Amino acid sequence: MPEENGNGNNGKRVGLLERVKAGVKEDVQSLRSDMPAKAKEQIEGLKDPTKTQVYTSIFRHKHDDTPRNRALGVLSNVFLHLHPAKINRDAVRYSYTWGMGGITFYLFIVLTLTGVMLMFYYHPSKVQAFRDVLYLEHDVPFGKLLRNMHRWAAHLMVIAVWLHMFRVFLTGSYKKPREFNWNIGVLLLVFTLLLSFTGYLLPDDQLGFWAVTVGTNMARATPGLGNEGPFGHMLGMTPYNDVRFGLLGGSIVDANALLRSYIWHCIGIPIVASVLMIVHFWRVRKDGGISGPAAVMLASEVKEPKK
Amino acid sequence: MSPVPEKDPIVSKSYAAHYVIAMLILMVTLFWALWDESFGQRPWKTFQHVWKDRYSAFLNSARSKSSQSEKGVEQNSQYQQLEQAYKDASETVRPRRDELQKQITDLSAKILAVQNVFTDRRAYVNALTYELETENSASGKKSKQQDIDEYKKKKATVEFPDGHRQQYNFAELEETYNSLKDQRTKLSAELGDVLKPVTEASNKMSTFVSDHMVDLTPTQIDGLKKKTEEWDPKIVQINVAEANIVDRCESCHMNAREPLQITAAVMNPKGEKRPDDYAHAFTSHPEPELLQTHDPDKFGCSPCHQGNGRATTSVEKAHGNYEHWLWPLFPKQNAEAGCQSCHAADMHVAVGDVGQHISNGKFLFRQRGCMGCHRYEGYDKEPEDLTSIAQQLKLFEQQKIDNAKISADLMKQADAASSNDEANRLNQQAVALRVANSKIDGRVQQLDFQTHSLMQDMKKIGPNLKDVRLKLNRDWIPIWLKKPSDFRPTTKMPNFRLSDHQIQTISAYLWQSGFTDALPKQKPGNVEHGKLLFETRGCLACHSIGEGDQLQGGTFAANLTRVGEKANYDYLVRWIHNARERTRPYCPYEKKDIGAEDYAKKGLPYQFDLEHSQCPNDGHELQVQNMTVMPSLRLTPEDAQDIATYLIGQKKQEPSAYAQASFMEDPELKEEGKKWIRHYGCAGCHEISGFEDEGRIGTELTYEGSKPIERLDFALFTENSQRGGKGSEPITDPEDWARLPEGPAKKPWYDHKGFFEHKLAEPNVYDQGKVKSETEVLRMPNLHLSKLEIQDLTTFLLGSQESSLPPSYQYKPGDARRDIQEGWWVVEKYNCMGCHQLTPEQSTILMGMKRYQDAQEQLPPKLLTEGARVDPEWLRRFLSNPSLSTTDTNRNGVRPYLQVRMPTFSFSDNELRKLVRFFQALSQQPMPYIPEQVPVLSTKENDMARSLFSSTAAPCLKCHATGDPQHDKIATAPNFLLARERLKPDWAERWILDPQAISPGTAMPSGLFKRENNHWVFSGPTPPSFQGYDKDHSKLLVDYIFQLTPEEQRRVAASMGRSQASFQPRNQQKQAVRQTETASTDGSR
Amino acid sequence: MNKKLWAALFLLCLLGLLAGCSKKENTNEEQGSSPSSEVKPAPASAPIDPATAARVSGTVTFGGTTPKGQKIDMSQDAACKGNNMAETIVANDGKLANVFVYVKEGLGDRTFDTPKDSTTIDQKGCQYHPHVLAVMTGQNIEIKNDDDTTHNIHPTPKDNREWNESQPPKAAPIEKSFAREEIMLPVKCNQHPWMKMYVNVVKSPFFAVTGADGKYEIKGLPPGNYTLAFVQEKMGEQTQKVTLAAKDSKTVDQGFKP
Amino acid sequence: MDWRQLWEICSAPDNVPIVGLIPLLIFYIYLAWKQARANDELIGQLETNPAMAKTHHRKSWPFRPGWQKEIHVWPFLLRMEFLVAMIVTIILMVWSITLNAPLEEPANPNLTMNPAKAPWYFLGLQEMLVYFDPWIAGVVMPTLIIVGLMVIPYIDTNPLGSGYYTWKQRKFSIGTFLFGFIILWIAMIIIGTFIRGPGWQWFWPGQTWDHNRLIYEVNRDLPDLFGITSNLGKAIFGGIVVGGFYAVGGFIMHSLFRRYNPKDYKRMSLLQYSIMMFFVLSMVALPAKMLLRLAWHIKYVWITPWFNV
Repeated sequence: MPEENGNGNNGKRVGLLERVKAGVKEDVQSLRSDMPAKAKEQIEGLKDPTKTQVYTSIFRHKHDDTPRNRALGVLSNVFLHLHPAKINRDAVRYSYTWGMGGITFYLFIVLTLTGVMLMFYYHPSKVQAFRDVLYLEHDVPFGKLLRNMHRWAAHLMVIAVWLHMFRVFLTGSYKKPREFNWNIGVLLLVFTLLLSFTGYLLPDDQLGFWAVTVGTNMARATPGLGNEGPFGHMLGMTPYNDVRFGLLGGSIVDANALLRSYIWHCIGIPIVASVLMIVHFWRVRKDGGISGPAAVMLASEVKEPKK
Repeated sequence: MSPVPEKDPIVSKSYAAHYVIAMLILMVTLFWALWDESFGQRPWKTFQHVWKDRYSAFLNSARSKSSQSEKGVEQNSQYQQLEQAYKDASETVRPRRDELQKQITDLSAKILAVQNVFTDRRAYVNALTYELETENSASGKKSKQQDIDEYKKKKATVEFPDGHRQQYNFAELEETYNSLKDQRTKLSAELGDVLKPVTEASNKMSTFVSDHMVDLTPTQIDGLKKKTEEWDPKIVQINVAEANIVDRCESCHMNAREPLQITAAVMNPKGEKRPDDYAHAFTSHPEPELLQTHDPDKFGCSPCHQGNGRATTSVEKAHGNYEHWLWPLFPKQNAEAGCQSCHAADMHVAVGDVGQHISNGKFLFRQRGCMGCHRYEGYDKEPEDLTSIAQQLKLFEQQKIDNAKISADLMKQADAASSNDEANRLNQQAVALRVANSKIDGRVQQLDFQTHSLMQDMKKIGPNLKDVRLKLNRDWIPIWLKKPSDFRPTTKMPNFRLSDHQIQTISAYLWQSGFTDALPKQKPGNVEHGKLLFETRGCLACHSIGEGDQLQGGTFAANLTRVGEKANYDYLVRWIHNARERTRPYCPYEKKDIGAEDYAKKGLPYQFDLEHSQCPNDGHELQVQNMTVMPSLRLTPEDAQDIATYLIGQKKQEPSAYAQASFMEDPELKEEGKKWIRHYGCAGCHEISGFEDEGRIGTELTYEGSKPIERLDFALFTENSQRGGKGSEPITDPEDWARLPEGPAKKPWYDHKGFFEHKLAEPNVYDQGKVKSETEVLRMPNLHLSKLEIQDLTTFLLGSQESSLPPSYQYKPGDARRDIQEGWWVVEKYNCMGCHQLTPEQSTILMGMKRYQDAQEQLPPKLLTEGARVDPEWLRRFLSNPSLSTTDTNRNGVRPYLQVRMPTFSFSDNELRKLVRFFQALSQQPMPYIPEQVPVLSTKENDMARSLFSSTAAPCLKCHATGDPQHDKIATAPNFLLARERLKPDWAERWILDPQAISPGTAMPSGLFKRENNHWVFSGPTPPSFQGYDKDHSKLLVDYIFQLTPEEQRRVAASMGRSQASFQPRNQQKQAVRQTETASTDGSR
Repeated sequence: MNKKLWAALFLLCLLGLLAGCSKKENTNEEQGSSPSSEVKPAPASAPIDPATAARVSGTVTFGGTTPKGQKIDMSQDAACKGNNMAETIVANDGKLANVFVYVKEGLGDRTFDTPKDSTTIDQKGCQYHPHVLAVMTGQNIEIKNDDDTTHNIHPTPKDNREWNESQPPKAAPIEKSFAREEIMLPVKCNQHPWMKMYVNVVKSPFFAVTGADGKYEIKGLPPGNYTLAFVQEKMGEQTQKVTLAAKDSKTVDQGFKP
Repeated sequence: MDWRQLWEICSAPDNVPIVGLIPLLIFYIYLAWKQARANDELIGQLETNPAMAKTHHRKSWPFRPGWQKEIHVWPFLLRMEFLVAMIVTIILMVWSITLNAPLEEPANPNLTMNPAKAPWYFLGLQEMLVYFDPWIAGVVMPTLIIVGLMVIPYIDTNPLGSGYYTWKQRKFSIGTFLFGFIILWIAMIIIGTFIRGPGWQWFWPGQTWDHNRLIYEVNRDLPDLFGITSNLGKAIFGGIVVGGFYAVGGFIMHSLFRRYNPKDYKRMSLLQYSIMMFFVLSMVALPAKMLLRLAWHIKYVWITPWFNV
């Protein structure tokens, strides 16, 4: 066809107009014949969405209930990747694990989310802080719920951490090879308490103020570093240069303390705790998953190390 | 162990049921959270729904009532006239109006047609012009300009609404457009003019309706109804950023600002007997006038009422009635406490009914001597001011010495300077310093002046106890101290619950430290005359006499029923004659009482008074008066003796019947007494030897209301008061029980109100159950307050808070209102209201007395418009000497015919100024006052005025005093000769036109003049000379009165057949005028 | 929230348990309370039937010696001529004049129309005529000045509005009325201190003032129990109870003692 | 019995977690105890029956050959985790809707709260302030607790009981831990919350917290009881007593530990053994000091110019 449209041997010169006309006709023809076919194909394709490119780009494996897919479901998911594909059959027993580690982590996430939202409304200044809390309580939609959830989740988290530690001790899960992870856990416990403690001051009310005053007054007595502690005076400690001053940014709980408390609460400690948490989880995997429930050992089977 | 199952439970167990249940519960909690957020936390929504129903129902009934009364108004003939006028007017203008309206409609259509084309073309021209302006090359500009010109020349077709077309170029188009628009403007203006009479008539109708309707008109109510019915539940809030006020009170109190007066009863649902909580919440503000001056949009609600304005989650939260809110809603009975947060500087904050409690609380705080023990910002400032002045003086002295030294130095340097320039410069500096010293001298003099004033202003609530030996029956003192209210039930002296031993020691100290100077012996007087004087001179405006039902008189000062049992006659005479007369002056610098011996040492006469108030020893200002507010009534010594004789006879038992109290001479007891006097702070209210500089023993109360509740010591009743219920009332004494404003506690009373009320009802209540030593027990005495007084004081204390509002909210006016503010402190200090009515709602003690029921003209004058009435300079002179004379002082200067006497208060210059300014400001008079010039009357006018003044129809001289003693006996109004100096002419004219409007109930009748041909014409028969006089008769009369001379007055009186007016009164009058003049020069120290 | 809500939740559980039995009681209570809530209004006052109207009359006497009339010194104003005796107590042969008699109690809620005709106070010879006047609330009072001097009329009421108007000789009468009930409302003239009179304003038309013979008569009273009050300006009020049957005509005398 | 007071303390929003903690702890201790008993029973069986030990799956839970030894995380673990998350969410939401986080008056440095209490989880330490100087209670003790927890894996040389609940195989370590956790930590918190009222005074549950209560208490120092007055004497005497406590206590502990825990004793190095001894004795010292204080009102044992113990 293109040949015929050119300056053919016949010498018959086909006008430009003619050629354009023919071309357009052809285009219309193709629209008529191709589009229905393509539409049909498209609809056919939609019948099985798991085969679409979008789907397969997200989900890398099939979901037929095969052992392989079960494993892949965990392995190929960034969030579930914390877990191994398969675990000890009894490790799912709640009576053994108490689920406290998971609950702690879950509460940490809840706290992060509610905390971030609270940060939208809160200014860590002496003038604003208390008003902001009142504002949250009275004006912000769901503000009261938000604050309540943040506070109670924090308390719940402290309890969960304690119970987690309690369980880990009772099942002897700190024993070789998990000694180091136990230590990380102890640090996480400390940071959990510190997180909660630094948050206590933020509403800038009497409760927080005096709790923090009592709490930090103890720092005054740090041996050597507090002005009231043993040897403090000998080392030149005064209320204006001791460790309490460093913690509060002043000799009394005031604007600086509020700001410090805020920054530790929202940035400092969460970052450190998150890093430690990552290490903690990673070590759980590396140390061979959770310790149990393991088969009981008999005293007679213990191999005494050689001296 | 249970048997092992076939299938692996871990793998085979289904959690579907768990999931379903957990999911369901989770959903429920989520919905619960949602519900809580939108309803649980928003109870005001329910309020608004209920409000909508009830308020609509109320408006419906109000609507029918209103339309009924509107109908009533519309049946009024006046209204019908107006309506007729309206109809006539609209009828007259109708043809022209219709025509104009049609023309305007047509024109508008035409304008639209032109406008469409014109704006399109103008836009194109504008775009081209922009290109021209931004074109760089000259040639380009030229060609663009051509384009524009060409375009403008092109014709465009406009199709008018009537169908015809016309072509215009751009300029024509623009012109057509503008001229059409002009035309329309003109027509509209004309339409407005044409319609003017119609709109005016309709306005008149609606004004008439609203003027004659007591409540709202049906149209207004319809507006409210519509608003109510269309209401969507939403938060209603007042937000004042500058004061950090966010008040959402009106989200529930929906009717707070409604224009109708809405009570709980009308918002009650039908069939309910008692208004429920909703009904109470939906009342309108009970004092809408208050909201006019305190616009809620600026002030919010919480600055006055407190509570948590932001909170909307529950009634308790919103009202701030929960544990951790520091500013709970003021209780209803103490609502006026809120006034104090801005009006702390006011002594008197009453407007109509509002503010009586807080004002009375403030008054009581001073009057009952609370400030003797408790500092409170603004109260009893004089001692503090004196201290600060003394310090300033010291500084100035030092500065002067320094300046003199430096100046001498500089001059020395100048003498030795190397160049003339240098010498001149140094000399100038030296001179400048010397000038500075003279300025300091000026300041020092002012401060000395201030000191003089302050010493004069300084008062004590209780009597001077340095005079006990001269004044009192020795044996009476211990009986009195035991329980003052037993002797005198209405006394201000509180009960300190002293032990017998304490009483002995205290009275011993007082007795032994008292003056022993000799008093002049006084002759006995006439009891009958004394009684008459006591009852008529005005003593009863402050003092009372009689007990129980027989009690008459005021509560400001002591009840004198048993004064004969305690007082010494000679002292009493001196006291009545002039209470301010001191036995010995006191020198605060030396801290000693100065006696004749000190004066003798310097060879000075033993004379001390306000003019001779310098210490003979060191030249410091002396306290030369008794620190009492009791004034001098300018009585003759004989009159004073008569009154004293009458009073000394007032007793229930003989003074000698008191048990001998010889222990009071025991010097050992005296020493201990000193300790107890200091312990109980007696010197807060009394002058006592050796305690002149004693400080206050109580806590400062300026911010008592915002003291943390933990700091208020409920002692053993902390728990009880928190729990309330049976047995939580600690007060057991029935007398004190009866003082509690709301009776014995039932509900928890662990709050400021509860603390104050209990403390005031029984000041030692918090000692109950405690084991304490004599010096540890609570010292606050029982003031025998009534329920109402406790309520008022509690209100005052509750309001005494550190204000969280910005300073601009404090009521500290800089203008005339400040004079009013300051004046009240003085007015209430001296109990001016005992005799004078200052505001229409206030009544005086004397007004209520039987004696004056039938003789109201004998009452002291009302001062409702005093500032407008009198010349301020005259007022100052009058206040400093109300007799207006230096010799003839046993009388009233203005109203000699009154039995009751305007006393001499010996006001300091300071207080005189405050009072004068106060009266001027109270009547909205400008300060300073520049007297209006009264035109000099022509002889003819003078004759006319005289003939009117002396005609029998004009009864002026019947009542007004003339100076003729015969006539003045029956006179009931002041002498006209005083008018010129005393009155303001404009006021005088207003006065004679309608005195009842200025001083309701005055003896001066209204209706003396009537309005005729736009002039005030005398309403009686006028003398013939008035024929054809076309000015105000009232003005003529006032001018005449202001020019009246004693001679003229005598002449007139004589012509009226009072030839008795001899020469004597004439002389007296002359004298009086001269005296006034001398008084004025004396007064302006 | 918090504590209260916990308590509420707890109560809710309890309520759920008790729901069955409590329902019945509620309904009973509601039914029981409804009839008692209606309060019976006072019976509307029946119109007075002239046919049954009763009449009460009598004489007021003055016990003891008739005080000598005090002379008033009117020399102050030449225009004041005529009777210059004070009218505080006017008694003739023991008969007391100027006593105001009215029905103080017993008329219930009845309201009466204000009479259209006005009463008059005449100022003649610097005295008021009458000395004691009785009017109904709102009734017009016309005050005339027949003297050759200016008077001012100054009532000093307790419960009504005070006013004080001047009236030159032969001026047009002043018309006034009083809106509220007040007994022995004093009226005086400030220019002639002795001039004094009393106006009695009452809500009912059942009143009278004793004449010089001490007699009074009140007509048209519906049958009933009444309290008659006798008021004298100086000696105060005395009351007597009287029961009137239809068409009764009773005599009630009253004695005053100094 | 003051029920209102009791209710007030228990319902204070920040005390609610502790009120919740008590039943929770009891529940979990019961859970652990049940499993430990089952395991111990199994261990006893296996020890007496070596044949069974060879074949048994060695868990107290039932098992059948053929059952998977390892199971997939998805779905078996994840379904559990998700369920727990849901339940926690429910608890948290309900708690947050019904109970408001406390918010008291704005901070006011001039108004001391009475009692001024630290956050509840530090109340144990605050309670220690009664018995020890702040530098011990506030600094040394928390440090020792942290360090003590961290050294646990390194001094616990017992290889048994790893990964399962048991009592029999770890009597000493579990006993010590329970003592530390329950008695020294949780119980102290409970005392600090519920028992300590205004002025940090001891109020029995149901006793009214009276702000005015005054208690006469003379606290003596141990050296005073023995009439030692000189500072040097006090320092030396105190040092001897404290040192003696560690020496004598250590000896008693040693004799007991050696006797009843010979295997661990054998396994432990000197360092491990002495660290363990130090911590165990310090833990015992706490109640000992409390006893001295509460029963005999002894404030300090060891007084030096620099510090007091």
